[in-house]
Amino acid sequence: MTGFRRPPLLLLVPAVLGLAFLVVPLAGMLVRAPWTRIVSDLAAPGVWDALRLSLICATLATVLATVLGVPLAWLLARSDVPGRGLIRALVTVPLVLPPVVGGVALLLVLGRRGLIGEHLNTWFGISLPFTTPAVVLAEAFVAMPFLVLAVEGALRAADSRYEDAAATLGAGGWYTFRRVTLPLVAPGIAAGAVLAWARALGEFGATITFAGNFPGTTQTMPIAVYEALETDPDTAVVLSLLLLIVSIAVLVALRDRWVPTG
Amino acid sequence: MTGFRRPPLLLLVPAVLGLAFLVVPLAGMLVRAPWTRIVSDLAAPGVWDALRLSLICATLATVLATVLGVPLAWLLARSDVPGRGLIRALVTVPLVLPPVVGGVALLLVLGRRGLIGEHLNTWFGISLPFTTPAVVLAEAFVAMPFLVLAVEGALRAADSRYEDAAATLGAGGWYTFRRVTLPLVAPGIAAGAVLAWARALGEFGATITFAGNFPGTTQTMPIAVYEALETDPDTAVVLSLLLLIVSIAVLVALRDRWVPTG
Amino acid sequence: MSLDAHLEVDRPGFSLRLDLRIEAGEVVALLGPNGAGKTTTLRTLAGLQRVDNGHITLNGERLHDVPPDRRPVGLVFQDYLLFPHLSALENVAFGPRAHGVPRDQARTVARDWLERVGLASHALAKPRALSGGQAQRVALARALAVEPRLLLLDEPLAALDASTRPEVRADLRRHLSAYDGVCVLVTHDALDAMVLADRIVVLESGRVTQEGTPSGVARAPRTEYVARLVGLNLHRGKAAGDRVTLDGGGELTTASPAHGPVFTAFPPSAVALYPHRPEGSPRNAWPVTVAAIEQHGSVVRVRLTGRPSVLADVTPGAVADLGLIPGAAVWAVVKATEVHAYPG
Amino acid sequence: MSLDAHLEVDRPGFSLRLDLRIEAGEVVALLGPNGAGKTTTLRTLAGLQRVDNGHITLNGERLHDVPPDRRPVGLVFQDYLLFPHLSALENVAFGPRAHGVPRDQARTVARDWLERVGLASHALAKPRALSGGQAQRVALARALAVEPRLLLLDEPLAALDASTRPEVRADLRRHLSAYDGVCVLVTHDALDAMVLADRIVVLESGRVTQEGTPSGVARAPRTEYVARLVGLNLHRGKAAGDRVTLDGGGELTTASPAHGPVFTAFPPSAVALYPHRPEGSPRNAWPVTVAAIEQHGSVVRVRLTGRPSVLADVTPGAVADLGLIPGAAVWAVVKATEVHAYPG
Amino acid sequence: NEPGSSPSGSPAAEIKGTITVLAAASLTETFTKLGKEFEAQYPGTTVKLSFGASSTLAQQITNGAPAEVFAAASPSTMKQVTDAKSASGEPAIFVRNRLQIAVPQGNPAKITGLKDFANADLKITLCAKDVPCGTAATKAFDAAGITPKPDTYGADVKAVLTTVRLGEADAGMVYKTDVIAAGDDVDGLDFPEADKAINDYPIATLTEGPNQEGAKAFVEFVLSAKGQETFTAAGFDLP
Ligand SMILES: Nc1ncnc2c1ncn2[C@@H]1O[C@H](COP(=O)(O)OP(=O)(O)OP(=O)(O)O)[C@@H](O)[C@H]1O
Ligand SMILES: Nc1ncnc2c1ncn2[C@@H]1O[C@H](COP(=O)(O)OP(=O)(O)OP(=O)(O)O)[C@@H](O)[C@H]1O
Ligand code: MOO
Ligand SMILES: [Mg+2]
Ligand SMILES: [Mg+2]
Repeated sequence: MTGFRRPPLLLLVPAVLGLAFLVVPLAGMLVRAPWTRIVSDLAAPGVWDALRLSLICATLATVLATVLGVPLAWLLARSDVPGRGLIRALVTVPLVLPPVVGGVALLLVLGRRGLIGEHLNTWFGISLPFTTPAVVLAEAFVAMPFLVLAVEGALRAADSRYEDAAATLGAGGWYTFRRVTLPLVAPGIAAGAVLAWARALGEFGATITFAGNFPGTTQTMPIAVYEALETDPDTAVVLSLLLLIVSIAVLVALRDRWVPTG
Repeated sequence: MTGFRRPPLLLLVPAVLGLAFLVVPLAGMLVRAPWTRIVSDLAAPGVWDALRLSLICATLATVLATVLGVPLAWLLARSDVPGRGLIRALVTVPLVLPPVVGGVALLLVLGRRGLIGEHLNTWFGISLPFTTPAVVLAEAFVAMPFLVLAVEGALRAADSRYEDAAATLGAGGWYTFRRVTLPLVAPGIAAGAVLAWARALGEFGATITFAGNFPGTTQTMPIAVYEALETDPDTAVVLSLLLLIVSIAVLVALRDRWVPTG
Repeated sequence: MSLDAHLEVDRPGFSLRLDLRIEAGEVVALLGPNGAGKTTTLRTLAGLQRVDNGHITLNGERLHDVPPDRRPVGLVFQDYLLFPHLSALENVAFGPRAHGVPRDQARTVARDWLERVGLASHALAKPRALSGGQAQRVALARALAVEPRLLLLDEPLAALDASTRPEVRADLRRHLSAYDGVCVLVTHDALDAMVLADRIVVLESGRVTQEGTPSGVARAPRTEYVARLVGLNLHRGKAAGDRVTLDGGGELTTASPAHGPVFTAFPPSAVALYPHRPEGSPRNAWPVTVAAIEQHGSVVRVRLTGRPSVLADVTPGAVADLGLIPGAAVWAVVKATEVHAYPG
Repeated sequence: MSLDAHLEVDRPGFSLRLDLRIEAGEVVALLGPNGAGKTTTLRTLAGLQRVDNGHITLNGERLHDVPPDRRPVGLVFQDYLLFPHLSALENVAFGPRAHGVPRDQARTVARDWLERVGLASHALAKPRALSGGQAQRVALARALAVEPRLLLLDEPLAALDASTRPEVRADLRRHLSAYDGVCVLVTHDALDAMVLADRIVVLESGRVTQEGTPSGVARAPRTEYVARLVGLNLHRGKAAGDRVTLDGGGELTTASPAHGPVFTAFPPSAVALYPHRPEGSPRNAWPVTVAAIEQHGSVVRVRLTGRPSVLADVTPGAVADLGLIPGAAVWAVVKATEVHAYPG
Repeated sequence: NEPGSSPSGSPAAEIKGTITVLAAASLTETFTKLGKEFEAQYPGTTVKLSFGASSTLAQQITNGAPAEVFAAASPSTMKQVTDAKSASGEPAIFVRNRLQIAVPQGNPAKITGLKDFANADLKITLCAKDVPCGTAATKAFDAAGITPKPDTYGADVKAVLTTVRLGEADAGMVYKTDVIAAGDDVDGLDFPEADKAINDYPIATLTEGPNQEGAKAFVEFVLSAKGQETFTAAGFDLP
């Protein structure tokens, strides 16, 4: 809006390099993709089921991560609970854990013989592993830290005195959070949700370990890609490109919603 | 600082649930860990090499991702380059791409027969794949989007009028960026860097594909975990716990630096 | 309804010690130089700043351990702090909404208040699209819309332009005189304080240095700051009958004999300037040097150094006749009847 | 050095059309009601706001397509915009540093400026730990420290307290009279404008409505806004000799005969009030009703409606004697010699 | 298939330097042992072992990984390498792996044979159809005329094993070597149709590797009697 200013070269050069670094490998895939076989690869059974399941589960996982993660971020940024430094570090656990191990950990807790899963099973007859909800849980587990840390960063960068102003107008904690804090950090939450959604969409290790791999109920695109890789790497590239293009299309379409103009 | 206010229950409950969701699986691992064998497992050859390599490579990857990613985030948040929506979506590519496929894409570009790697090889005799620098590149490729999106969110939440003020004081784009923008969004950058570091530390698929699995030069902890998983799952759990504890320790120790107080 | 507060706040390099007792319906103006602790006082009363020691009681009810959102308080912030994502209307409606008023009703209330501050036409503008003065008026409307029992105004008129200001001031005055709560008003403007307040509390470096009715304070300032604020020459001294020996050097004769430590005060307009020592009735005459000259509308204010140093208001004609330029030596003359002396 | 600017800015609901020609060393005060476009003008001159049409030339050099950081401009923002992460000293040193001055030297310059605005002791404080007035003074020092050729001040004294304000104003005045660049000063305060400016430009709703020397503008206001600002009663009418038929109803006799459209102006102090129609010399006498009463220091300002409506300044004694309360009917009387008429 | 070009008993003089071996993850223990023995037999050599999923390793090789030897867990992954002309000789089958039914310790679901895999009430896990152990399992079920009702397909044999180890599945189809490696946590049940579903492990030297002499010597060593002894001890069948 203020116009006139050109991006300084010292920023432009690394920015373009960074973008190239992220995008050129994609270009490499496009160049080497087996274009002649694309149609037959995409017509293979299960591809579209896997894509649909991926999109649905990633979206549900993002919703779950947002509902639990934004309050957690708020707790880290705004309250003075003791041991915040440790809590923040613990939040990063699922990031550092190799995803397969994360899946094992989830099984240890929520599996048939897991700490909690055992009771879920005997009391309610609920068995989570190898079900679609397990896919959502596994993806949310892996994706939530991204959301929490991104939102916490945005909360810290925002001016907390608006919350003071809300308090003097009689707004309690929850009302202030909903009407003031949340809209103020909306760009940060949007960024965090995109991170979480994208990460959930690409999740493989935790999902296959905790939720398994069954076409139609738990086989997501990355799992289908992995399977294809085993026999025919070219098909794996085609499936990956499909996943990419769909996710890019979704993100571009959402743009106007998740990037508040202003 | 303003004291008095208690976190509202509507925030506290989901925050605690969220934290439990992230932390309880870790507890599950701790409960089931083979405590009696820990000492011998940790004394196995290569464990500490892998840990050191992991820490070094993740740190270098974070530095690379920060150097390239912060300018890219700035470009997305502050400039009006055409097609920003598309660029932002493209940045998420490495998130969505199953990591193994990401590794394949890197090989297609930087491999000895890759689009760029071919020339690197014939002109300079440089071959990147299966070297320690390849580990750094693979980790940076996967981790950078986290940093870019987190920093972009923080930039959008920050008040851009301070940059106006800097301009009227004669500060050019770069000086303004360095002295005003950067410090203002420091919490966001810190959060992004932590995300990137943790993600790089846990990276497996892209690394093993692009950099291979050579003890001492490219075998990071997640790869060592993978190998252990093949022969002895309990050792894998021990190694994962080691990785976790070290990373939590690092994050807690850094706390005072990456979370500006006040 | 009445406020009884004892506040102690300690910060590195600053400490606040303040006792405030305000009756229902009374408006107290808090005056003081920059950094005196005025904003700190308001934030403390609103519960946004912890009190290190002390208490706040409103109408017998302990307020100091009540969280800010439960205090029946309205606060206009010095820098407005309008919610940037809400329109002017939604900003004003925020308080009523937070108190549970249904949306439509809250909007009606808000529209009403915007009307009163003359901004009905900007109801849908976001704060970024408001000018400074417009923003301040919205902030005022926002605080008033919750009908607080303790109203705290931090320089509520500072950004208003000269044409709106009298109207908004008159409006605020009308509102405040109908208001049966307690009001604390921070201002730098003597006129605002005179027009709006029933009582003035002067705060300097975190301590009360003077307190009283507007006219009392204006007539008998007890500190340099207050004297400047109300435009009087103020000197402290020791009286022996009608002679006052000034602490800063010099002597003055007054028409109100006293004994012991006193303040003397007289307006700049009471100071006459002569090129030589004048003969005649005025009992106070002493040599001074012109330090600075400022045109104030139709009068010229001359800053004079001497024993004592004083301000004098003269006509532009006198400036030309006397050749008043910085450095010029003249005589200052004040009639004893103009010098007001009161116990110090 | 001189500024020549033609600015056109269009926004929904607001448009600015402004021609500014300012000589080197001249200080122009931009006055106007809230939302008139004063801040917009300064932002445009600084390059922070795009001009939809027009040009800006400083000393013959085209400025309008130069990015803001290359313009030799200093701007004090209405809400200060001090960098929150830098201390007061670093804020002031920021400009010199950005211009390539070595760190130590920049700090010396900054310390010097902080000294001048009386904040040397707060050099290491962060903006959050500064009071409103302290922040404004730091912002002033920050803008001055780059020694700009075009100095833009957006209400630079608004948050200053009554005791610092005259000093900072005098300091600013000294600085500005030694300053050989171009200065545009936005203010709401008539006194600031009178003291500091060589010329006044009045902006209302994005258009210039009056322009002239401070005394010229003060003596002969041409709009309601200016009249209120300088405290005059202003009416527009048609003159036929010494009789002026007012556009808003009523008639006035003036001592300065004219013909055709005129403005008439007289100060509130020239209005006398009587319980009944007085006999005697004053030629202007008409019935009015008391609308509002305000105590201003030692005088009482009475707002009267009638044909014409006027303001009158009277003594508190008169208020009691006449029983002036809102709604009371009295007669307003003005001597013809007090009524100044000038072509409108 | 021409390992004899360097005489097996010849002096170690020509066999030296580093030999990089890319091997399927399921060969981790056996190849680690063989590497040490090879180094002992040919002083001056260093065997650099790199383990990963066969498909990952194949990707690395076709993209120019500087390695001398590739030992894959399935002919199809080896085929990716030979199709890309990255193998310098014909691949040789050096071991075979036989399927076993894996059940959690103590066999809580009382699995007896292949027919239990058709019981929809049990939690059953198999390898994905296209990975080696999945292909083999399909063959076995076809031979037995049984249609299995799995609840999940593991991405590889390790995923299947993990599921069984943790008791999440009542039975899974894995390799005998995996059951042995898993120790006490998992019990293995043999079944007759396993004979019809043997999986071959091919090994080949690679064109990219600079140490062709060393590569050939290592492949020969793997195929030697001493090498084969190591494999049988780990539960592999010989070709
Ligand atoms: N957050 C803070 N941390 C530390 N010191 C502070 C803080 N806020 C204000 N101060 C200091 O406390 C003192 C009182 O500040 P306060 O804002 O109450 O002054 P004020 O009377 O409102 O002044 P002004 O008229 O300029 O607004 C000042 O010296 C100021 O520098
Ligand atoms: N960013 C913006 N977008 C749209 N409209 C704006 C924006 N900023 C200001 N305006 C509008 O433009 C007009 C001029 O605003 P400006 O800030 O220039 O007024 P001003 O003369 O400085 O007033 P004040 O004395 O209150 O500061 C106002 O009507 C305001 O509502
Ligand atoms: O190459 Mo594997 O890991 O036995 O499928
Ligand atoms: Mg203040
Ligand atoms: Mg303005």
